Amino acid sequence: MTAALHVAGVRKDFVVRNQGASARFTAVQDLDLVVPDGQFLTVVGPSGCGKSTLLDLVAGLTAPTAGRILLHGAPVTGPATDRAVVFQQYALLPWRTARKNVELGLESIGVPRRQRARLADEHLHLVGLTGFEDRYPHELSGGMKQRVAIARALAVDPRVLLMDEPFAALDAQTRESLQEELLRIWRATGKTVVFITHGIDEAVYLGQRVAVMTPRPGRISDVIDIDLDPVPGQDVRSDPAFGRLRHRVWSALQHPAPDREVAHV
Amino acid sequence: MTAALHVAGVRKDFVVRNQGASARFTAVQDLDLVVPDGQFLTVVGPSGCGKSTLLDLVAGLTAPTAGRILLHGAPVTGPATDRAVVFQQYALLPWRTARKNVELGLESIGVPRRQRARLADEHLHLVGLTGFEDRYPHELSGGMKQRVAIARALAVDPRVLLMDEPFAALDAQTRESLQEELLRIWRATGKTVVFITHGIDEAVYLGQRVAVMTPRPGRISDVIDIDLDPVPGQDVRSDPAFGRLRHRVWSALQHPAPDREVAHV
Amino acid sequence: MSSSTLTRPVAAALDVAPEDYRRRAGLDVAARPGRFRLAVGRLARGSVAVVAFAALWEVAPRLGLVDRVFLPPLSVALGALADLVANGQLAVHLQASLTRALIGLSIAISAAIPLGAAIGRSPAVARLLNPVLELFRNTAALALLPVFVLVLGIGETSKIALVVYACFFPVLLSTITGVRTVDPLLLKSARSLGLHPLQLFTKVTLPAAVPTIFTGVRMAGAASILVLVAAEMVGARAGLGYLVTAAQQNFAIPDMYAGILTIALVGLAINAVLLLAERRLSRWRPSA
Amino acid sequence: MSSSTLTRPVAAALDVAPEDYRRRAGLDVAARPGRFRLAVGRLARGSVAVVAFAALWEVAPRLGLVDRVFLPPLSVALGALADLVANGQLAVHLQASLTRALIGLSIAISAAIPLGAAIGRSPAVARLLNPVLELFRNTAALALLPVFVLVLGIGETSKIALVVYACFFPVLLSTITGVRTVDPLLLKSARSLGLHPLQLFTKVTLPAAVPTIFTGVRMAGAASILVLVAAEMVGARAGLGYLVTAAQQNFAIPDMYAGILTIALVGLAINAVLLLAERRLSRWRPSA
Amino acid sequence: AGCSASTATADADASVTIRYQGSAGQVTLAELADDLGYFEEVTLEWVGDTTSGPQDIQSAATGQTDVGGAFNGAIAKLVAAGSPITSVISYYGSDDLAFNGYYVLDGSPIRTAQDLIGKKVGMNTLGAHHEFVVREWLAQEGLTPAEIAQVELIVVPPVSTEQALREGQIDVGTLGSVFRDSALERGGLRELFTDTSLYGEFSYGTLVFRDDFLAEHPAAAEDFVQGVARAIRWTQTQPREAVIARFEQIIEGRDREESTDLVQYWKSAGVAGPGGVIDPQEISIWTDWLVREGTLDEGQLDPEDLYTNDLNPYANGTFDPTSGPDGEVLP
Ligand SMILES: Nc1ncnc2c1ncn2[C@@H]1O[C@H](COP(=O)(O)OP(=O)(O)OP(=O)(O)O)[C@@H](O)[C@H]1O
Ligand SMILES: Nc1ncnc2c1ncn2[C@@H]1O[C@H](COP(=O)(O)OP(=O)(O)OP(=O)(O)O)[C@@H](O)[C@H]1O
Ligand SMILES: [Mg+2]
Ligand SMILES: [Mg+2]
Repeated sequence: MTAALHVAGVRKDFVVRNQGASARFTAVQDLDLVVPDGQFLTVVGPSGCGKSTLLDLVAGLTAPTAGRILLHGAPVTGPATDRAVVFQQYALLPWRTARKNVELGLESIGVPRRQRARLADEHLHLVGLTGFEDRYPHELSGGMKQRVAIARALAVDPRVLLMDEPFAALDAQTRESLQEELLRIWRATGKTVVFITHGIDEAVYLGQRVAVMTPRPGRISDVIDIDLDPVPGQDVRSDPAFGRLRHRVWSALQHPAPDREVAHV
Repeated sequence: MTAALHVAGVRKDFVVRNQGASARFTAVQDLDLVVPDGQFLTVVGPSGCGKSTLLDLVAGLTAPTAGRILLHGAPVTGPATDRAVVFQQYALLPWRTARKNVELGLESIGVPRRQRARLADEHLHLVGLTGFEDRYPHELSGGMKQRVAIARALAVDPRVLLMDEPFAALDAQTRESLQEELLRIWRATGKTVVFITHGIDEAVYLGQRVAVMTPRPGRISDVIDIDLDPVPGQDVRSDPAFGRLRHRVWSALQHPAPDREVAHV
Repeated sequence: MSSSTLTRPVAAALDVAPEDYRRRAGLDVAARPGRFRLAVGRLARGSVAVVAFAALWEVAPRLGLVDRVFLPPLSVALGALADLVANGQLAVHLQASLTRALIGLSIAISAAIPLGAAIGRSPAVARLLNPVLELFRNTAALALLPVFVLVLGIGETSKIALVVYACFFPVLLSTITGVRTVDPLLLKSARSLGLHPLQLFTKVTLPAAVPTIFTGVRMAGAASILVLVAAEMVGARAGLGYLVTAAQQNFAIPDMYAGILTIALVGLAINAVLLLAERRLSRWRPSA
Repeated sequence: MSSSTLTRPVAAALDVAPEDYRRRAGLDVAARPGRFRLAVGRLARGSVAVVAFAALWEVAPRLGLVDRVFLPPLSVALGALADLVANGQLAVHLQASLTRALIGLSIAISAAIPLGAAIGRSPAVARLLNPVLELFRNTAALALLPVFVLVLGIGETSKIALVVYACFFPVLLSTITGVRTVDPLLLKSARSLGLHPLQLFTKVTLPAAVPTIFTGVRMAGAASILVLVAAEMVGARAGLGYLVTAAQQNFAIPDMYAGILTIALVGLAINAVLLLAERRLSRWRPSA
Repeated sequence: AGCSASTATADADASVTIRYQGSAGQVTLAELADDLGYFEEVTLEWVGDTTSGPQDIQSAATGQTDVGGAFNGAIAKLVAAGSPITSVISYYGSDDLAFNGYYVLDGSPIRTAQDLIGKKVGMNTLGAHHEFVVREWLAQEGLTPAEIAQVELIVVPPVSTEQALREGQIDVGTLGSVFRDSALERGGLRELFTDTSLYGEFSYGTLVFRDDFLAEHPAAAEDFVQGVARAIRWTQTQPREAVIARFEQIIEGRDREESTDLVQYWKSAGVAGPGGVIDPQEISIWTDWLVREGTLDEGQLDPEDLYTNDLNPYANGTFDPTSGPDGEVLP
């Protein structure tokens, strides 16, 4: 079977102007990654290592400088609704209701109005927001906004769901409840998910596999299989097996320089 | 020895206007808490349970409706520099440099200009920001901003340091490095610390004791002693002992309703 | 508890919840009940200053504090206003001015928004046009009144052109700001959903810029009346500016004040209408 | 790797880094090197439109597209300007106008900021004063010109009063907004550090409001010139508005254009000075 | 070719529309002529009210209107600036009934022209009648140009002149018509001089046409001038009450939302001689003056080129100069 996502030898350079001259800055290099269809992959790595760059490339929002990205065997040439992205900051249009926000992607592919509304309501139901269809984003809590963003992404029926630290801005309780929700939806829909996070706990808790990225230039240094099967309502995170896997990821992340904070002003 | 902080039977009501009439809303009730001098106490609890309300009361920013709050035996009557607060959102004055921000509290107690600058630089050094004294907040990373806020709080030489989710807005890596930093500073200065957090991991990692708060109305439901001694550079969080303590706190938190997210629109 | 000398609690003041908390607490903030009663009460309190001002205007001339001939009591001015309303003159002037203001404002808006969007989106266009726009923007509209009259004549064209000129820049600048400050993340996410450039503009950029643009439109509304008053002093046959000037020249001082009062009311009305429109278009925003 | 038909990479375009990324990357954004060369280049490109405009002005009258008498070529206007500069007249007019504008602006600022702060901080004061302020704010300044002249006479007082009137409201409104939008957390944290109310105002509220206030001050700067031009048409012996009017009435048309050019330049200069002041006061902000 | 789009238009029955600016609350001589039925080939079109003579002739010169009127000195300046216009008839001036006076407060130390040096004189417009009259008076009284330059001329709206004078904001106020009458009623003012005291009965202003209008519509221009001339003659031969009554009737009939208060103060058109015939001296005096003042070069303008009386029936032999508005012999 063809992999859902195939990233092969990808490099991405940015032009940065410095000392009057333009310089190339290599954000990611020699990036290889294969995600089988239906898998939940989490990507973890320090700030600035190129996680978002990778995601933008897969989303087709930017083009790689070298290498190739295949989605179900076909090359990525730009954004399309076979992939959908969920961003950390929700990125909902504040002047649209929840329903209208979910309809946005459907408008771009020309779904008729009636059907749009029906599809939107279905997906809002899927994320547990029935009854909130006519709320504006400012009338929703952070967690609810992120649910809308997830519904919006799912509504275009993408084969791959790309998520860039979607829960980082939420408080711990809300985050945990959304994590469970996401796993439920993933199981229900069978989508391929690429989930980027800073949090080791989150990566281990959610992922079937955890890809560890290291910076300068960014590449995937380890891929760790997670053989936990979290059961809702149980405190998996306090389980010793969880602690062991967590430690493996933690160790894989320990390569880079310790003084990152100051160096990254 | 007199406790550093003694909260006894405190209640705090707010007036909320609803259906045209004013109603009382009791945020915290029957709140009791004793923090011995020099202790690092963490307070954990779900969103809206009254953690910030408790902190504001101790800081003297609001007055309790009933009950008493004693600081080293003397009643709290308003804000004063025997306590200092660090907030989640840094709350730095963006038009002041790091040094000038640290000087703010010193200005209020009338420290002469020369001495202010010296004290500010000392405390910036303490939080590892030597060399960044003249930077404006927007020129600092989130972690550095929070360091400045900590330096500002320490500069007035408070006996009690109050921290309201100070690291919640930081990314995981930065958060962990600041946690270690805070423990170092706490050991170096011997201050009493009341540290509020959403995160069970953070509460267990930092606190000598973890106070668990439950909502409606908020009160301290459990106080759990933490007998770990985290060593910098070691992955304590993956330790099975950590997992056990984590689970105890997690269980203590399981009382309240599960559907909080939606209920809290 | 390692208790000690417990003292009496600090004053048990009740803190009033700010809106934010009420919203978090799920209380309905926008549609507050008892709204009508509140509004009446607020009106009464708010009127204090207005009534005081009116009383001063009425009494000062009567007491001889100011010259009655040149500053007649408010009641006299209101009487003149009533006469102007009754004999239909006011309607004529009002219509003339409002028509000019509206046409001018509409032209300015329909020209400034596309140009502003172009400048806001394209640094090249911005670089090309900025200097000349800066030059014009900083040229007081009234200084150009003689030029407009010379080049466009004394008829409607020059008056409307002056209104257009005065209204153009506030709308242009606010459009540029509005378009430039659209959250790039919104654009990025819309792009990731497959929206085409035109869709991006109509569905994301423009709606996002509307509140900012409206600030400019409201400023333009005020500017339109301001310059119109001056423009109507030259070669006009109707309009509120004409009314004030003609009354002044005919020594009909109460009529002049009636005209000024009308201008004030028109200003208030235009502002209120634009505010209302703004609110309609911004219902999605948290009430301030 | 479960490889498949690997195709050529998508066009290897290099995306240019936006400022934000350059800042994150630790690059010096403000003091970009090659700044001088860039500035010259930008000037050259920016001038295209200005030069085109100047050329049009020069050529159109010469080709008879417009009446030379009433719209003389730019060179003629510049010649008149040079004469006015040479014989010292321009300095007189400029000084008269600038003095009035500056005095008026200063009075307006010093009155509007405290009042705005009071309104912004106290809902009671706001409720009391809002209606009457709304009434005045929406009364076009120029409509009041006759009243100012009647009540305050034709001297400096009425002109400066008109400038004050026109400048007052932009500063007032921006101060109210500025004070109201101060981050409550900043106030809370300053309070927790033991600052007293007065310290809170001078050390937190006011500095936080400065950028917002400055927007209003810049609008006031533009308004001051605008109304001054009109005010100086009455009862003036000097001033740029007087220059333009007198030149027009005496059919010294080139002088009139010279006056208008000067007004444009003064507008540009005032705006530039205020922008500079704003930048000085806002050095702490990320460059936009 | 070269004819501007703003040129008067001829309508169906060959009558030419002449656009003009009026004056709020007043009846212009052209409007009177129209009302008296003196025009045969001319239809008047009111485009609005003028704010000053210079503005009025500027509008005529730029083709916004077809006819405009101003003080002769201003006309000379406009011609000097290069505008092709020609005066065709006098339309205002001063006599014992219609004049502008220059007033000081009773207690003022100002008595002679010399006393005006460094003082402020208020007037409604610069560059027009009032300014020239003051300057001419000062010159006639022997002040040097340098001294004259020290007299400050200030624009004051007529409605504010009395007040400005009484409050000491100006030292001399120019008052005419209703403003003069009402100010004098209140008392406390002393006349310094009047425009009549300069040249006696004298016409100060003329109506002008653009030269291209004269060339294209000679008949209409002639019809217009004869109508206005006869209207002037009519006011000169009718009792004041009759003129005022006619003015009231016109104002009420034309529906311009005006009051008739102002016409009650009408006393005379002030035009010297019958029918507004232009006296060469009424033009040359100002061209000479502009030369003296340095605005014009010697010989730059021939006063004779500035005006024509050829269209005026009281000058071109149509009527006897002493006859009435219809050419009839007056009793
Ligand atoms: N458009 C761009 N121009 C220049 N440099 C860029 C650009 N986008 C990203 N970079 C740089 O590439 C590197 C990777 O950035 P990226 O945003 O992918 O990191 P990340 O892993 O997502 O970080 P974070 O965890 O903070 O979101 C960084 O050094 C960043 O500064
Ligand atoms: N000023 C206030 N007026 C009205 N209600 C208030 C006010 N402050 C707090 N509350 C209410 O009191 C309760 C406790 O609020 P508090 O901010 O202390 O919670 P918290 O535990 O800090 O929550 P979080 O974790 O979200 O910061 C909430 O229900 C809140 O809505
Ligand atoms: Mg990222
Ligand atoms: Mg809180």
